[in-house]
Amino acid sequence: MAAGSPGVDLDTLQRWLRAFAASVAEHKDELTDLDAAIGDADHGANMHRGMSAVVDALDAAPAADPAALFKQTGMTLVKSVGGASGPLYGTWFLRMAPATGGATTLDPETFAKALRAGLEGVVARGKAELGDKTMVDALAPALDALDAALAAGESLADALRAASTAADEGRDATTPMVARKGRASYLGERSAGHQDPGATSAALLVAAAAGSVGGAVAEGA
Amino acid sequence: MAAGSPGVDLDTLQRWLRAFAASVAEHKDELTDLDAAIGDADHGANMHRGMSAVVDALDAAPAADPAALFKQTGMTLVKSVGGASGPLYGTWFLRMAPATGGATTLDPETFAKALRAGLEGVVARGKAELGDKTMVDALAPALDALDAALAAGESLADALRAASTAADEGRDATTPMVARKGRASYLGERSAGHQDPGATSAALLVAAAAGSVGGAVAEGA
Amino acid sequence: MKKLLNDPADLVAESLRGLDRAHPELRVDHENRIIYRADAPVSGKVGLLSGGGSGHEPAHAGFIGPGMLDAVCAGEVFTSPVPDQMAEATKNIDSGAGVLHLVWNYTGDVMNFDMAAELAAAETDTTVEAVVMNDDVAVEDSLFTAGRRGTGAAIAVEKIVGAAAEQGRSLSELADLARRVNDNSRSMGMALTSCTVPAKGSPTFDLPDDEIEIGIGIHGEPGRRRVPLAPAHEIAPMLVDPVLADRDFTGGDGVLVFVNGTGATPLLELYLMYGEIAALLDKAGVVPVRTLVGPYVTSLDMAGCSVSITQLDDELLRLWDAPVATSGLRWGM
Amino acid sequence: MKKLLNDPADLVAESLRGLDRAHPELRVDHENRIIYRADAPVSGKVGLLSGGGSGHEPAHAGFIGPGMLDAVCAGEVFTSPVPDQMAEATKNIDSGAGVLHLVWNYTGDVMNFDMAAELAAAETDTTVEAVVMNDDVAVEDSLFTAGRRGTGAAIAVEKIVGAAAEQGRSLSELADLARRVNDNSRSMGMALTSCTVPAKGSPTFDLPDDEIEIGIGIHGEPGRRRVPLAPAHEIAPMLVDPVLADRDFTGGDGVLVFVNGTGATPLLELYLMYGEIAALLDKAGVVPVRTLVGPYVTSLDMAGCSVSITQLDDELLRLWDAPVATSGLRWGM
Ligand SMILES: Nc1ncnc2c1ncn2[C@@H]1O[C@H](COP(=O)(O)OP(=O)(O)O)[C@@H](O)[C@H]1O
Ligand SMILES: Nc1ncnc2c1ncn2[C@@H]1O[C@H](COP(=O)(O)OP(=O)(O)O)[C@@H](O)[C@H]1O
Ligand SMILES: [Mg+2]
Ligand SMILES: [Mg+2]
Ligand SMILES: [Mg+2]
Ligand SMILES: [Mg+2]
Repeated sequence: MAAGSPGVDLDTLQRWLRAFAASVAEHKDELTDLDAAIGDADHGANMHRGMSAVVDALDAAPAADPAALFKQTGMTLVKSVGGASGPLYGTWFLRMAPATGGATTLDPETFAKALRAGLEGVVARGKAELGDKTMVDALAPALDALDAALAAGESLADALRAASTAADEGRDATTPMVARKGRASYLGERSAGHQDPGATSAALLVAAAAGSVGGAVAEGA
Repeated sequence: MAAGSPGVDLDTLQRWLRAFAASVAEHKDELTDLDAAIGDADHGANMHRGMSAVVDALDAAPAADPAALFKQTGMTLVKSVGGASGPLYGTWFLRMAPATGGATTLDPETFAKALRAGLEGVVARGKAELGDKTMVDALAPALDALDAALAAGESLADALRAASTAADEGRDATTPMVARKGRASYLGERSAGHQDPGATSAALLVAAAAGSVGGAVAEGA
Repeated sequence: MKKLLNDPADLVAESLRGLDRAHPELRVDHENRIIYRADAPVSGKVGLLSGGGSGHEPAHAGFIGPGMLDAVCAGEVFTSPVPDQMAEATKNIDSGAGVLHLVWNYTGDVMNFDMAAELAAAETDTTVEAVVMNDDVAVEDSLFTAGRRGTGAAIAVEKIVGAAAEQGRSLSELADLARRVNDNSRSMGMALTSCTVPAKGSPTFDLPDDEIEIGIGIHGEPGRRRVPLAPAHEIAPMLVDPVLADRDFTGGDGVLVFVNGTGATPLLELYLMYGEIAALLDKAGVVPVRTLVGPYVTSLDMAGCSVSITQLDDELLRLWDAPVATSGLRWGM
Repeated sequence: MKKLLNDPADLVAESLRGLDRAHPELRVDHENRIIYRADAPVSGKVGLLSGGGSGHEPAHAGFIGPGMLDAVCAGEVFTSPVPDQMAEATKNIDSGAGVLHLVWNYTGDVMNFDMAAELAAAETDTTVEAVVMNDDVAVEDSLFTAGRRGTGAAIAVEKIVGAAAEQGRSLSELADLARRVNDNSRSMGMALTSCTVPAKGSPTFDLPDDEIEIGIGIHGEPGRRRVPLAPAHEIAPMLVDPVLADRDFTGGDGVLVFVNGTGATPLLELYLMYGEIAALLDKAGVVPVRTLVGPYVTSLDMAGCSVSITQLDDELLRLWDAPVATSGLRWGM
């Protein structure tokens, strides 16, 4: 596929959020079970509550543009989730909003820039570094792969697929890690050997992007 | 064996109490399990605590005569058991004491009379009637059999064996009964189908008498 | 069995040791397992004695103090204390005004308190009255049995009579008051799980994951019936309906509602149950004017709850509200 | 899963409904899940706000009232509440003297309270200070992690700061005092069993019948290590030793010892544990002058306990003893 893929429109972004919500619903018990092993057994319920609220908000009041959509999503997550994942995923979307620069359709670079702003927000809020066994370990490699693919001239669809692969690898890489942030850090060495729940949900988020944004862009291409 | 067996002396009575204590220790878990089904799961512990205290008291200060022995045993049980079985078994022995008439060796009729006084004490204290699914259902038939055998001219040893058989039958007969006294009565119809723990310990008491008192008397004959 | 203890045979004695250290406002006679108000006997006041098997904490020692009990005798786990303890305690809390025995209706407790009263009468000149508390409507044919059990209503009786005793009322007045509060009260309980008696080391009864016991006793005695596990809004009427069917609670000056946790029930769930119960009372025209929600009469580690309702009037309300300073109930001082 | 509830998703909301009815001295904003002192904001007084996930009852709402907190935000079970709740509560308890956020140190709680303070700063002119409580010595390498957890010490902080707030002290004085009490406190916990989070429906962790978790958190987070089931006199040093190793408690005017039950632990056992703990403190030359034994910071239906020790001085002792009227802690009024 050639460079210069068409942009990501509001509809596609909404499909992404709905796809993520569906994926979270499907993997709810898995996320909770992962959290039970090294946390407090609520990550599935937290993400499900949050993304259900996001979908409800979408149904109730469709956003005017991507910035509004991201802001509404971020605020909904902050308001409805709580715990560690609420402020973090909330901040992710809240920071994406201004990074769209008010565009109604996001070209691939703008979309990637917005995602990068989201990640920076997550890091600013949670202070996690790579290797701390958190969602950052899935998100950061994903965005690196995305940027690299786009820089190499790949289509957004392909770049998102690469990002999703990288997120999955980053998620898998959390298993041997000793947690240094979040609730799992209390376990010290005992946290090793368990996959991080937040990295798992983050990989679902990137996969949903590859599936819906990537898919839509590909179709549209 | 002929009538007119020799009497029951202090030593033999002490052996009876020690034999009962040993039997209770052996059947402790069984008594507790029976109590768990229709009560509060403590009859084994209660009887074991009480009879251990009785044996300790025997070791510490041997009684001067049967009356003193029974009084000491009754008081020890009242002091150390609690629950329903403490006052009942305690009263049993406390009432046996005066019925010995101060004799140092109890002839079979006096022994039987003392046991009967014990039973009357249990009934006065607990108000249970035959068929209420209590220890009375083992004790009353046992004493009836004892009296009948003695009246028929049997030896005390034989009469106690008959009493023990009757106690066992009385104990078994409690199984289908609906409890009307004690903790099991709260269960109403649900108490049927379970053997009464107090009738079970009472049958052990009579069996211990047949074994030690009966045995000693038979040897002496 | 997983419990915080050493030898189960020493559990009660060792627990009393900790209780003694934790509560300087109490005095513990370890040999006799009696727990006293440190300032007992209180001059001019009728002494109030209760007690029972251990395993119901904070009952019974948690209700000793100004405005409530003067002493408590602790038995082995789920086993009534013995007459010697009760007689000794009776003697030591008698300031000359007499002693009221507040007896939870169980065969063992009643017989042991009876013998204690006989002992006290024979050995001292203390005047003793006894009131037996029997509020549990789960026991239906109470006439030809050991009668109804004493359960949650005891808290109301002990609190209200305790307040009246501080006013200097006479022994017979207090006994009448105790009977009145008891008559005004009804209770019903249920269990989600069995308790484990430490000396036995395994659960008293097996309760499948999808069944609950309705009409459970406070010693893990099995209840009247087993029913399938149900949501809270279906369990609430199983407790409230028999209570309301047994006595009319619509009159007077409202009721005290006491939702008791049996030990392992989170307070989060107990409050939810209270919400369900209050809604049922609303429908029935019964007006809760005072509420107590929490684990006050426990059955070791049993999960479940009970509801006790006490009809109040102006006097009972004032006595309930009067100051009390115990580790289990405290207000106004 | 056997619990007294309807749909697990409604548990917190329905429990708050019952709490509201049971406690007329509180005011509940059901939409925002905020529980207030009925008379908040109290004129001239700094407002004290805490909160956290549900499932720790009586924490947190059980500590609202004169002499303690002004409001609490309730989250989902074991999930921090959200910034909107906290900002709303902050606004409503500010009488002009400012609001102190007493935050239990968990990543979620800290981030949500941070965002709430940002919101409050943006939307109102309320002055907010936050103190993070982190007393749990089970977390060893706290420097490069989320740090030590906030556990039992919060009760001491909230009680003592609550008393000082009633005296009209300023926001910054109260924040300093909160930090001082927190610095003076250390805790360590253990679990015999896992809790069951209702939304999950099965135990958070599997703990074999012959093992216990040492250094457990209050949300069922697994502890630092598993050890074989042991008698109480061996468990007590596993809790006390790390606490005493982390801070010298022999000075000052003695200590407050708080033995907390995690939910399903009978009080009978907790008192026994306190006896074991007090004996260890005696040996170490640490003098308990105040004691609190009971289920105050629970983890749903988890069986286990924790010990928290707070160094007292004359001032802290007086503030601890000052009147308090909450459903969880009450004396002097
Ligand atoms: N400081 C942090 N930075 C980034 N991610 C974090 C941080 N702390 C926790 N997380 C992520 O949050 C996840 C847990 O989320 P969740 O279970 O919903 O919240 P809580 O830990 O409050 O129960 C972890 O698996 C981890 O990926
Ligand atoms: N009123 C009574 N009369 C005679 N025996 C009784 C009476 N009540 C109870 N019992 C006996 O006591 C036994 C229970 O004893 P135990 O378990 O030690 O006491 P508790 O019921 O107080 O726990 C019952 O099995 C029954 O045989
Ligand atoms: Mg979690
Ligand atoms: Mg029994
Ligand atoms: Mg018993
Ligand atoms: Mg959580």
